[in-house]
Amino acid sequence: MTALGERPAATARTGSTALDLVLRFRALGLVLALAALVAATTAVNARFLSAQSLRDLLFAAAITVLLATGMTVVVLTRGIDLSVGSVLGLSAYLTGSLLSSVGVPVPLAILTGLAVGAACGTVNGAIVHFGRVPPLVATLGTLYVFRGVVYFVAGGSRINASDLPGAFLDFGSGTVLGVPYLFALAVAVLAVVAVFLSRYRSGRDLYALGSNPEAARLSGIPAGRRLMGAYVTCGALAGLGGVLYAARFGTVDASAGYGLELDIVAAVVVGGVAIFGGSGTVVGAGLGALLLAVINNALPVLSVSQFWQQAIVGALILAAIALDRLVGARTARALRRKAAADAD
Amino acid sequence: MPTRLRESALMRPLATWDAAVIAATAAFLIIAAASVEHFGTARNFGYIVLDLAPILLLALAMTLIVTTGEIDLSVASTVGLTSAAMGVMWNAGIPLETIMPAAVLLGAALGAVNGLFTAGFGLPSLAVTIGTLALYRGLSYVLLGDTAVADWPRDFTSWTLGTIGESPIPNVLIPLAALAAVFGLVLHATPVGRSVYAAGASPVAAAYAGVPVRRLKFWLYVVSGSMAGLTGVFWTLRYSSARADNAFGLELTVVAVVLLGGVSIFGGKGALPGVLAAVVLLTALQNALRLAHVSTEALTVVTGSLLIVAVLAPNLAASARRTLRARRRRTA
Amino acid sequence: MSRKPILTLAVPLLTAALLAACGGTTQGDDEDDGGPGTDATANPDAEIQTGLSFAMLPKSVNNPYFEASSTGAEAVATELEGTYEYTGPSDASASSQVSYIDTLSQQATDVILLSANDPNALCSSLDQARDAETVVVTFDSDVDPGCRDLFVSQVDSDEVGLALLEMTAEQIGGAGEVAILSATANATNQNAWIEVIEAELDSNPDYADIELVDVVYGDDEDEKSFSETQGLLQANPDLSAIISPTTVGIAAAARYLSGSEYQGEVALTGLGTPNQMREYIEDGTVTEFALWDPTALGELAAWTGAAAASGIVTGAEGETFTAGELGEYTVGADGVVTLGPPTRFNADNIDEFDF
Amino acid sequence: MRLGASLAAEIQPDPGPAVPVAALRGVAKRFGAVKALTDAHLELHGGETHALVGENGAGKSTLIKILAGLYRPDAGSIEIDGRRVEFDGTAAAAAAGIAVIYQEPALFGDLTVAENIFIGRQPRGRFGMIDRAEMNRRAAALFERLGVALDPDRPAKGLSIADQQLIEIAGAISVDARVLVMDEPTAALSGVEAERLFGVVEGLREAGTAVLFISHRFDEVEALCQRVTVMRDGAHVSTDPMDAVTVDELIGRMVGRSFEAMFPHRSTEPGPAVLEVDRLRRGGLAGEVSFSVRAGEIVALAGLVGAGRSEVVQAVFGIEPRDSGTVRVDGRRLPSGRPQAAMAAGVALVPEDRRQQGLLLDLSIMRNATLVRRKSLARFGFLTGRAERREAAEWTARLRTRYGSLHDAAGTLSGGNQQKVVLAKWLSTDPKVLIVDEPTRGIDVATKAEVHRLLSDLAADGVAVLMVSSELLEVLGMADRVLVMREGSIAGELDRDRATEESVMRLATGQEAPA
Repeated sequence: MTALGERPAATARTGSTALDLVLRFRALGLVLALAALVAATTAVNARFLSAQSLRDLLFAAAITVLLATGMTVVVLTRGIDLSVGSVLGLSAYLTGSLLSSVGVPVPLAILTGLAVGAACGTVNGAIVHFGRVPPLVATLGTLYVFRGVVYFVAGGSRINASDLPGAFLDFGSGTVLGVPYLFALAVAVLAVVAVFLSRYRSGRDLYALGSNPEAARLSGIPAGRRLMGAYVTCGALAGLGGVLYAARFGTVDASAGYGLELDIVAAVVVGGVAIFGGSGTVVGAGLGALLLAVINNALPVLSVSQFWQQAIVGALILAAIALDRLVGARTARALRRKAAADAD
Repeated sequence: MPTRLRESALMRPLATWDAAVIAATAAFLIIAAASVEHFGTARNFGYIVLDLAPILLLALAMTLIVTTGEIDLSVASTVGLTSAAMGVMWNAGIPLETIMPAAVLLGAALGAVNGLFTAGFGLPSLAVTIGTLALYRGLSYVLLGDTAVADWPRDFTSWTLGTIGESPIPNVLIPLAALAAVFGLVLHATPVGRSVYAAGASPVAAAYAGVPVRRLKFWLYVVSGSMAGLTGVFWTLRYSSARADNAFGLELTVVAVVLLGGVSIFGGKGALPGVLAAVVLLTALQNALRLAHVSTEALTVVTGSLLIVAVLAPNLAASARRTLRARRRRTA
Repeated sequence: MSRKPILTLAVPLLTAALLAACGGTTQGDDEDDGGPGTDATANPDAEIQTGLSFAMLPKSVNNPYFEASSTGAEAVATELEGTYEYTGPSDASASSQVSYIDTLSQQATDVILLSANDPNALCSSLDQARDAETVVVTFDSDVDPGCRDLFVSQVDSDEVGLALLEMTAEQIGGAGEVAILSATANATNQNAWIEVIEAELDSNPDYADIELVDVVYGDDEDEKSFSETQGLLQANPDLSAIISPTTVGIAAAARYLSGSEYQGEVALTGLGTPNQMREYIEDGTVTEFALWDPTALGELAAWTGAAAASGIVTGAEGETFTAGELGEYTVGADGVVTLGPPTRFNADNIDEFDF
Repeated sequence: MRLGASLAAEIQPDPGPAVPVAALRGVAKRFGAVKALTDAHLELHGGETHALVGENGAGKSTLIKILAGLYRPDAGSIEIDGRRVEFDGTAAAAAAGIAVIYQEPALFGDLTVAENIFIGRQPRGRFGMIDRAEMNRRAAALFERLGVALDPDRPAKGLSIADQQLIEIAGAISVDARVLVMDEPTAALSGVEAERLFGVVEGLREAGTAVLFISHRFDEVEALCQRVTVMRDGAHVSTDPMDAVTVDELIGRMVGRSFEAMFPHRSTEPGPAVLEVDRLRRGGLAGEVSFSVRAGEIVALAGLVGAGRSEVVQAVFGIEPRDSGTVRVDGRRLPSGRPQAAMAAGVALVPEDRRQQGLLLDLSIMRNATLVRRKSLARFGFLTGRAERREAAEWTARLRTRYGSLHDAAGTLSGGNQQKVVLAKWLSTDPKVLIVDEPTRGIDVATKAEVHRLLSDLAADGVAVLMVSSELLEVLGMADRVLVMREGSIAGELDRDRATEESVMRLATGQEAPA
């Protein structure tokens, strides 16, 4: 019989910090990329860093940050929601027409947008959970269906800024301490979701579901409720995004948010959220969204042909997932080595 | 063993789904021909064939890829990029006879990039091909900007649109049918096809049976890229217009028909005839709705709903069967 | 094993490529057989037929501009006791328009009123439609003159270009840097107008102090136009005016300016609809802009189509016809019928318009 | 057999209260054509450790999953404190005080160690937020109680199996479960780790917990348990106080037939070495391995779970590349990481996990049976289906596989018939070297005997057979030579005469002398 305690008591403290480092490095890398891009652009044209320009940037980022937050919640559970662009369009149009025809107050408009989005999210969640349809297929289908509904409702009409109440447009263009309301709202939502995901049981359940669905079942996590919750959240935030869209642009037609899903998925992937669930943070996704917005705004300033923009986004997605895999493999190896060393 | 037999029939919902799609397509064609004015004409047949050609070309390779459990969302962007590249080459004075094979090879190269990232580096194909979807479309804008190259030789463009002699059979139907036959044979009657199903049903078990799963997937992406390149050639000549936004958004339609045709998004299940029927069904449905003056909105909703129903219906049927069986056992 | 398919694919392709390199079809081999279809002869005394079937095919449905044109065309169709259909794709792509043209020509529509997404991609389908006795009248955005009967131009390119420049010069006092926010880079109309502006800037001494510093493209997408405006102002700090000859672009630019420190500093003019621009005229972001009346454009297109279907015009230069209350029009070179000079909108008159 | 006696604290069998804490009565469960349980009974009393023994496939795991609320029984009842209950999910079972530690730890790699323990029950502080500090403190306290040092704040990704198991155990302890079910918890643990675990289990039992302990190691069962239930073929066989039965009696009841009937006698002279493995190393394998297998010989690779047996055969077959070393078949070197080359050289591998590695469950029996011969059955490159049908029918018949139609999905077959399809698939390639990894795991006794006879016959025909098995009885009954692996290396070789349960276990666990 070997003596108790022969197995070294050394714990994997270092393993933990190593992974923390990687995660932090991930966010840090995004921040660095952002800083480098801003610095380079500013060097070419100093006005890029002017208050006006920064405000423009935040305006542009607000909606992507908001939608990326919702998308993260779904992607964490190994899902995806391709219908966000259509949901945004539907919510923007319905909110806009409610405002222009009935003239409801702004908070009620926001609630309407949230409700429309949540309803769409419920449909997605139900198809995914009860119908057992893979999220990709389900939301690809609802991408068409919801857009069709917008076409149906909107037809060829357009809501113009002049139809909307001034208070609503002020909300869309106003700032507080130089920060647009819209961006402040998006960041507030992001913060709430971030706290929810990291500090609440049901938030951790989402990570668990994405990390190991089978184990989640064994440990009694209510997968159905959580999945529904994730899709409803994502839908509701897309709906809220629709309200912001209407407020910011003033004009809403049936094509609002067309093709937006690609940008959102890109932001989330670039932000380090694993496409197959279980890992990533909304802060990362938010930074990813911000980075894409900065790229969009920097290209014209740098006099780079706008035609490059989409190619750059594509290259970024590829780079982000390849980098994650590389870092992941290295960390896994480090952890294994560590474990092996412990075992000796 | 009668119970066994019954169960075995029940265990193959996809085979029946396959048949259902084919039957639905046939029924739809008959009903539409009888009730929609101008639908059953030879001329409309030609239009339908031309409309379905790009979807079909892309769906052939996509069927194989989805059957292995992967996906290629970049196909439409690959069409756009090859089309844009054709425009650039044409403007550079390169003969069309060189441009056409070069476009297919370019498609193959673009597919190889997908294959490298997915099969080679083991990255999730969904994320990779969303990336190349943006990248390839972006590059086609870089190549051609918003301009169009339109002065394609009439000989070629009119052949693409023409029919065989005086018959109503479109010229393109022959190569389409030949390619469909080749893909059908490869998938259903060759060792490669067996490997495709095995790799999709269980990549691990397939590897244990000596199937070179990663190599297979890599080459399937190359094939998918080549088909997209070929589609780029067709698209350019059919519309006699090389533009960066050619075939924009077509990947969703292609994925939709493949799934509607009964191929499982998880791989390992599906058959080409079902996909072919789905291509015909979707194109003919759109055509008939247009002829019947049904609004565009309805088309969008129909496409989306079909896609969901295609996957939902077998699932619901399966769970209904389960409930039924459980009830039968309880009463027994 | 899976190496084989690629070989079977690549070998013939490479062979074909090598063979072709020795000589093949290159750009310029094809002689253009264009030119308007003016083989028929016109009968200027014929009556305009009634009971014709009209179909309007816009760049995309769900676009208020075309809805307005459709209202005009529909009124004409009703007046002529004909049938009318407004149909088209929801995305503004040439390939989806092709399917709609095919459908319309099968249905033996008498007159197609088309605003094209691509000057060439629609040609073969239009040819087939015209073979089936369908009259093709393009409006707003033309195709190759060889593939349609007539084109109803909203305005004369020169007049638009000149009007835009004139408004700009008035607003900036005849001197300063200007930039153009256009639609897409290959948009036929916009490019023609920009050409006129450039030529005029070079030749007209009145504009000697005005410098065109940049042309950017917002792709007729709201958001893109918005951020392009933003980029323009950042890249050109001394900018005095922006000209946006597109309704989407000018609205987006106005929205950007109205919420920025540049409001009132940088002049904005261009082509826009009164309903979209009313707000910005009121808050002083925009002083004056111009546009034609899209409803009248739709009306004229329908009258032109009816006249062509009745054999009154064929598209030859100099032919004349009466377009109802709009009055008499003459067919110009290349089968173009022009609506008239653009209307200018400012604080004084904007409330008289609703489109 | 008294190997682990020293582990046992003074055991004072407790008669237990009259009403069991938990009981299963007449429970039956079937999956498609497979009857996993036919008539299972079990009574668990507080303050008692109850052993559940039976061969692989006897239905123990299914029974546990029913107790855990994961499966619903088709017939029979579950009772808690004498009251009949129905669990509509794992949460309901957990609420009834049942905690289960599964054979294969199912952790969330992306979450921290502490979260894995407390998932769904994380301690909460202000605003209902998770109090991470408190959670980590509690986890640390649990680990202290278990006598292990694990960082609660590190991600679970990358932990060894033993550490993962400890997390599961910590999770079960943390809820103060009334019933603790442990499905082979020691399979992957070292002697020290196991001993520590037993201390914990003893402590829990003394505190009044009912423990259900499943193990293949009779030393542990004898040392730890007061009562033992034997299951065979999905049904209850017997329940006795531990001291009322001998290990030999238990084995007899488990197997249900004599040793000789299970393991056919065979005497052939082995031929020349066919498979030669020299200094093989690969990732995931701590040591270096060399051995050879001769024609007509059955060599068993024994050892604890995690000793690296499957890793070795995977590297031999080429599923995973090897880092160094050579593999020769008939003297010719096999390239690294190329199963196709191994197959061409006449090597066949019947893998460990039938459902994941051996079969394409959704595809037909025919496709499965002919998959590896897809190229040789093709004519002019095409497969019409006729040759495949003929071949599949022939080989499944030879192995007496029972199925409805060749077109049925392989997943509808019972475990034994599934294994026969896997065997048919590989035997149809006429292999020179047959590697079988856990060839009889999870199949019924009758089929087991058939498989054993088949392997003997193949060896008699001159096939070199390399068998990985965790069932000591199988190893001892079948092998001409036993190679015992420990921690990635071969700890020793025993020929048929010297191989006993004791000698194998001693090599496998690295103990110097019997206690």
